[in-house]
Amino acid sequence: MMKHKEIALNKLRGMGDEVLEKILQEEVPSLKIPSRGTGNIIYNQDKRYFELGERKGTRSLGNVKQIKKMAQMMCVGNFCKELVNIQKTATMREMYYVSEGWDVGFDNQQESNNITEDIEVTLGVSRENLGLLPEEDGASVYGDITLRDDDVEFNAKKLGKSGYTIPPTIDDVEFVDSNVERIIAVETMGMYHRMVQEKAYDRFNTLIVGLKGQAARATRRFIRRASDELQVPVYICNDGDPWGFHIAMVIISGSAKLAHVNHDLATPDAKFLGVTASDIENYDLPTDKLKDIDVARLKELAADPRYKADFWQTEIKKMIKLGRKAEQQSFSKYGLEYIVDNYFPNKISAIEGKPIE
Amino acid sequence: MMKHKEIALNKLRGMGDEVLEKILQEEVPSLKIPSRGTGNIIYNQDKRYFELGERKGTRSLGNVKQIKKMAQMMCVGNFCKELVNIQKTATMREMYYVSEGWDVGFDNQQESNNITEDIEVTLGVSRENLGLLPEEDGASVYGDITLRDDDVEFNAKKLGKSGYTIPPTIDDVEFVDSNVERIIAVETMGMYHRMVQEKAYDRFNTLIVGLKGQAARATRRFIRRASDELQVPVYICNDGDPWGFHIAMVIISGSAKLAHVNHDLATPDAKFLGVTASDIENYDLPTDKLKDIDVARLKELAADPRYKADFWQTEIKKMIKLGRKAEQQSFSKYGLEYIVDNYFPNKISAIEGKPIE
Amino acid sequence: MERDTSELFEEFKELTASEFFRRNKQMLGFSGKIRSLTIVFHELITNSLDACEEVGILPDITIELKRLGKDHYLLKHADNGPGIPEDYITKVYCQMFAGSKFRNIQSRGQQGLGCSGCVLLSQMTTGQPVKIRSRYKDGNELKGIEMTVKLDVKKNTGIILNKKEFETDRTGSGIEIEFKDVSYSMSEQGAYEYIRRTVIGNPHARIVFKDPTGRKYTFERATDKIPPLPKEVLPHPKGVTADDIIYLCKGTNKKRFKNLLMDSLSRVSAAKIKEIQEATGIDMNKRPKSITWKEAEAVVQQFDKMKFMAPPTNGLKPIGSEQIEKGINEILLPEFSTAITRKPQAYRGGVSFIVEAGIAYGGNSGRLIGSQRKAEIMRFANRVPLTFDQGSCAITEALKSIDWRRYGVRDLDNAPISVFVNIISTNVPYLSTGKQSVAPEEEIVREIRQATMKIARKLEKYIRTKKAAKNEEMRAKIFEDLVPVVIKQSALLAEKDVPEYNKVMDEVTHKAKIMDMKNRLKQPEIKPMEVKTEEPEMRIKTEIEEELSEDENF
Amino acid sequence: MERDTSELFEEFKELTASEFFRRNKQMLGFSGKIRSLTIVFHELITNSLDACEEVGILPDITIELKRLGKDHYLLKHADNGPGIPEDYITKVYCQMFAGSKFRNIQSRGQQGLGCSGCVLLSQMTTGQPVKIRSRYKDGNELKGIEMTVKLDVKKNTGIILNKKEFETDRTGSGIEIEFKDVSYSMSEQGAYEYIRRTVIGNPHARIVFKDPTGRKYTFERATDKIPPLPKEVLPHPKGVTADDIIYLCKGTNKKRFKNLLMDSLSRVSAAKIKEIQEATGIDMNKRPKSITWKEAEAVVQQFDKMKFMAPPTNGLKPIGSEQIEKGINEILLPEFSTAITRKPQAYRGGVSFIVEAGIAYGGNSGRLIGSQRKAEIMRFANRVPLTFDQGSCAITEALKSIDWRRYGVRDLDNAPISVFVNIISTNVPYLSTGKQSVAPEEEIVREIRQATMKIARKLEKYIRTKKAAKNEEMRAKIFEDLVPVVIKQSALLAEKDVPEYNKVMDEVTHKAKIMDMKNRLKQPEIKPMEVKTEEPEMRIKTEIEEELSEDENF
Repeated sequence: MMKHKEIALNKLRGMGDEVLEKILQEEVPSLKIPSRGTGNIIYNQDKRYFELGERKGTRSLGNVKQIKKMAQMMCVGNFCKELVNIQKTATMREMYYVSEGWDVGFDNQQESNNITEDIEVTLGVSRENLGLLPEEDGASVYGDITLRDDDVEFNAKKLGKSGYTIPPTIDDVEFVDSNVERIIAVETMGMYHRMVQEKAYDRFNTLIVGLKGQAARATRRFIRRASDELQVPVYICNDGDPWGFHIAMVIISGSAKLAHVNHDLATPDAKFLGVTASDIENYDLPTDKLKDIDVARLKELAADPRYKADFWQTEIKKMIKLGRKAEQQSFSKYGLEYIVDNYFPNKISAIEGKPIE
Repeated sequence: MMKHKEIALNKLRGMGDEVLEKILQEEVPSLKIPSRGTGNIIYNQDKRYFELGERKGTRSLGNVKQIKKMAQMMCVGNFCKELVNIQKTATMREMYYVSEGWDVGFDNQQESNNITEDIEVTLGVSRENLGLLPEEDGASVYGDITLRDDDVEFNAKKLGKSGYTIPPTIDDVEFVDSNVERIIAVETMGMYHRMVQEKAYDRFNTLIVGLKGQAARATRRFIRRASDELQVPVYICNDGDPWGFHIAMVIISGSAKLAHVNHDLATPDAKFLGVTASDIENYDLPTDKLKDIDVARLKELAADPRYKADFWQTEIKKMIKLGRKAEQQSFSKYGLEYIVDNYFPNKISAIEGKPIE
Repeated sequence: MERDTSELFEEFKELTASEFFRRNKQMLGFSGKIRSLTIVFHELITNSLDACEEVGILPDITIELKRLGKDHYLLKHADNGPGIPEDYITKVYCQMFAGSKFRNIQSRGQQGLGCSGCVLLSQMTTGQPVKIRSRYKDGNELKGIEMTVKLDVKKNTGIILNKKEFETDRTGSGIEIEFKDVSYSMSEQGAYEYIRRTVIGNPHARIVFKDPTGRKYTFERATDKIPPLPKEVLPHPKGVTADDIIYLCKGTNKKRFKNLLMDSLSRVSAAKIKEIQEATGIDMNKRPKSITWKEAEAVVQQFDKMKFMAPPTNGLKPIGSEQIEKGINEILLPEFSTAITRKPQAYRGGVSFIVEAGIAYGGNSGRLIGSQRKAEIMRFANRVPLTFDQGSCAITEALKSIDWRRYGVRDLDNAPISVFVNIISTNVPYLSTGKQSVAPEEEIVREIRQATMKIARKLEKYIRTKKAAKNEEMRAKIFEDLVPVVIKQSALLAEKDVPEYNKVMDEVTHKAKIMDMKNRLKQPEIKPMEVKTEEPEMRIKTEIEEELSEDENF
Repeated sequence: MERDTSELFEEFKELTASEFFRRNKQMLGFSGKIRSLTIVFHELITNSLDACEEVGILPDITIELKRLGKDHYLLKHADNGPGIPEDYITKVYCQMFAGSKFRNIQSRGQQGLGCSGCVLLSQMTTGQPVKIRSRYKDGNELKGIEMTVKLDVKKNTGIILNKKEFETDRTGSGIEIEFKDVSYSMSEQGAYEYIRRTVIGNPHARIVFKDPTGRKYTFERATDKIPPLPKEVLPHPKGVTADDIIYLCKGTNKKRFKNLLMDSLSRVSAAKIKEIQEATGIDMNKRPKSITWKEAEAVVQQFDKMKFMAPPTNGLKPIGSEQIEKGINEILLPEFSTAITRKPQAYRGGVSFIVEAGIAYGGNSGRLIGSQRKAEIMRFANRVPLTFDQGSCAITEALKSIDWRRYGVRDLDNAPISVFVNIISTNVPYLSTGKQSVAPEEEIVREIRQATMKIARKLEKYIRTKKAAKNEEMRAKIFEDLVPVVIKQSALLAEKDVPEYNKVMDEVTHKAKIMDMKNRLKQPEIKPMEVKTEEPEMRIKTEIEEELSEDENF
């Protein structure tokens, strides 16, 4: 058994012990749970990502609104303890059904998700280490990297046009070998296939990551590990709108919601390549008008500590002033190959200070 | 160049010719387009899937509502002609942006999708053969099958826990070798990972297909080719509700919407394994109440020619009577392994008439 | 085409009041079949109640409605009031604009049109005369007289067709009167509901009503307390106009203006007269007949500037909160009820009024519509139910302006609530002829709001306590279910034995508190009112009717 | 506490009509300051219009309203009608229930309360007498008389304070009358809007109005056609009650019942009399006075069973669709207008009526609220604007029941539309005393619907044609843009040259059709009505007022 799984077991036992102790002293037991409220999510300037602060909430046996959650936490704890013991995993949905047999069930899936998160922050152990996995697969990866999962070894350039799909259990996968010089992540699978078709993996000697929108936990963990273990720069290219910006930023500096696990998920050295407001101007891209909700979101981003760098402040202001947004694929206006032939080489060369092809 | 691509080029040229001829005769030109309306979608009892009937609509240069679509068809035709000529593909989204430079653009993506479909049915050529591909990847596949895409050869049991992802260009992939005895497709990735974790691929000597909800065109094409080329039975296991039924049925007998390509996509020999209303009763599964919309949908299905078999009629009626539905993963009530240990062996053995493990 | 002027005026006519109202019966409230009949009930019942009250008798009213044909009814009404002296019978029943109620006194009827209007309607729709029976004290003697009369429309007087005396040992009056083009309805606007509300607003009255199906309802009185006799109240100076003063001056025998003012108005003292004389320079000893409009106006303007004691209120006799609660409880059997009688207030500076309000919640409160109980507003003015025109009424306006959610009633319209409001005044400001709604005078609306909000707070407290008790019980249940789970699961997690936890359980469930709240919610026992309903026996209908005709009241 | 019966009746009183209405002025429509003044305008204007019509004079009415203080006005009104003979002046202005309009004739006023009611209100609020000037033909002579009169409330008669004759060369009457507690408003319920609508409904009238700021509005007549004199219409047998027959019998000099019926009712021929006699067995030669209620009822029941010709309608004189359109066009300057005068119909079996309707769209139609034009409904009965109580009116009900979307009006309330409806009848079934709304009789509502829908179809056609023309233009533009694209792209696809395609282009764009439609949309020229508005010059106010007083009408 891996060491972090042993730690998890000990912490689970401790949670039960804490309640029993109080009962023996004829006191009403309660648990302290680090607050996940916005007030306790703090941006760490040095680490460049969000983490949880010191604030804690109490869940007391004597509170009518809290006791049910307390009972649920104990039940989930016992379920996880069993999973870790037998070295299996389950989806949240499976646990939801398993909970049918418990003394206290869940009203809905969201409730069980919340309780799981409560346990993660209380024990300081991630759900993956408790054997609970999300359903969703991660991104597609294409390019020269050799991986090993259990006994199987394979290279992500030799798996067909769709490449390698990052599994939820990415932490169990070993990075065996790679010679790429960089990693480029793109928001849409359309762009991913375009890059594969234009052989960008060879021309730029890069891994291509197709994010499929907001990056899953597994994708963020993969990018972080790739950045750490391959020691190459990571570039992210998304749609030129507040949502594209933020998909990149969650990869770079983590989300507020997962402040308790950002230390494993964030890749603070990753770089946003585009589409920027400057790109819209410089490349005269086809655009859509910013909707009210886009403008409101941009203003939110401008006030977010993750965006305090000059680059972001300038680009956000410029986009609001332009009043327009553009998609990644809008470069097709100049022909299908334009983005690979021109845009990527231009932008990456400028950052790296040398031609990349 | 492959032969079906040459046919496509000739048909595109013919469409232009037809218009020019009429102009030269000083007549108002029009095109005949096979109707895709419900009245022209006919269930073929022998073939066991939907196909288009004989009814055609006219698109005339003299009709104010039709001329714009006619102009768009001509522009899309020229774009596809170019794609086929240079042997590339593009996404619908890319074409949408490329159309910026055309004399007549699209108001939205849906409009360009419709026009593409008009061309498909008018020329009798599928969009894939015209170089236009959907963005979405297909299902995940895990199990012993060796494939070749371009020069790369690989086995879908050796690609990591997430398996092989079916690309939109599946028709360009060669099925090299396989020794599986069956194919099992499941609706959710949760169930897919459960089966991988429980080593169902070895225990049942099967390919596992994770559909991710409604099956993409590429997935349906893959299942059809696998059924034809590997000559093994295909089983589909989905949620026990009208939507799960229909995900299976679209794989089996095709959708009405794609009646013009069902001859390549439908797998009429595939079998629906469950979850059935009988399963809900026999396994005493945790259920949700049928919503009004579920009941309405079930009644629609009962009247659909694809569901006219006794099996379907009985199960639909039983479900309405029960008033309940159940998810695939609800077997977890009996423990995580129950579905692989009990349900699949029971059901498949019953169909095949022999133990499968 | 031009015609001569004198020719035009050949057709000039003068009408009597009866002729006028014959052409304009809607001005008497007679429009629509249901409304017409309800107005008839209203006129007859209020007359009886007023008459009994004036002589201090507990009212005992009998009404029978017989169906003679489609939209054709015979109504028999009788009371135990003082009766009407022979000479006045035709005036009361056959002369419009004649009556005894033109004084400034709290009374139900007021216009001198009630009885004669009913007779006019009867005559217009059936052509039949009406039969009147009056038993009254003539000196020390009791006299009974029965008359058959018609109304001479052209002359606005009565015609006696038949007259006979009879012996009697009590007083009272009664009428037998036929109508066509009217109809009996159980709706909120119908005659039955009118009687039911009358009983709620007049718990001292006993009413026996036999409906057209032969079913007999007996509403026994809820109290034997005879309501005090209302007194005439002199108008308050703040409430009179210059025209009123001129009108008083013309009708008086007084020799001096100052005596007229002091005797005809309330709160005008000799000191005030002096103040007026000094301020206006008008000679207060002048003969009233010589007072000019300018002088009258000057006096009224001076009134406006001066301070007077509030108008006298001893003339106003409210029902009283205790009696209201009794009336409400016995008819509606509510889960909770409360009532209030407020102190007198004045509107338009000089007309005093009293607002009374009651709320009934649960039980049979509200109106049953389909299977749901909806809120009902029971409006009264001087104890008389107001049935029509509720939209524009001060009572409706005041109640609608209240934010009922603040009193625990989420949606007033759909709550099982009856709200009772009665306005007592010598001069209720009715909005229209039919006297079916009260003008939304600012002071009246405010007072109704205040009164209702005051009792609504009690309702709120009741609803809140009831809810809190229910919540506490639910809360305890949750702990009883979940405490064992937490402890069992904790033990499993810690891999230890389950400890004893009774003490902690006791602490978290608060059992004592729940017992205490339940005690506080108990309501006093209510004795349901005796509404005797007698179904007609299954004999042929004429028999039943005959039996009733023998009732000695007719 | 018991009181003696006779004591109670010591207070018994008989009131005159004036006394009664003095206590109940709201029954005359006098409630609220704005409404009171509008009712005064209504009474005076309708009297003038009726009087002029009866003698075939084109009405010329002058009204001046002067502000004397807060809520205090002097109103001067004068017309060019036939005037009132000296003997009738106090009857018209000071006696309630007296009047010349009790015949069954289409007229604006009807109750004998109009002028005397105004005088009563004036006297009650100001104590002032009123000044009347009447110029009338006495035989062949023209006579002028000026009187200052008061109303004796206790006696319901007039008191002449002052009287003088003067010479005159024309006829007419005028009044100077003061009011307090009233107020002038520009709102939809106010006096100005009342005049504006009167002019639309009476395009033959000329009205000059000087408002309290000194601004003078002159509404010139839109037509010189004198409206025909309405005739008295005898009641139709289907519309009479037994009571009506008894009333007729009492008031007649006829010797025989059959003559009474034939002469007092319309459509009753000798043959019909025979039929009645045979069916009822009543001797038709009986003296009318001897007819009993039973017999009258039998006759009415027989009427119901018989067939009669529809009621005569020559007595009804509608405005006429052409005149209505004129009135609407000149006041509202609409983009489109249309009107209809329907054939006579009868309601309740025997009362004939005519519905007229008009629609104006665009221009100044509708009411300007903020910067948006909202729909307005202009209700009229016998050409008189109905201002209050619109909610319950047959006209409102009928118009609201129409699905306006079917006529191209997506949201009636927010469309720039004025809908005009006038109901003409000898007997408009008003809902209430104030005569401000018409009872929703089934036949009337249906007829208003039919009339309005008929003209709404014309509106729909206009809106549709307008929209179609716009669409055709847009259509042509589309072809001009896209035909070249299709042909160019086809050539590229076929890898051939682009051919000549002018002929095909001509065929698909339909240019001729567009020109034709544009021609059809043209409206006839409208000459805007001359509403002369003269602002007061900037001199001191009293000067302006003095100047006006010299106006010879006063």
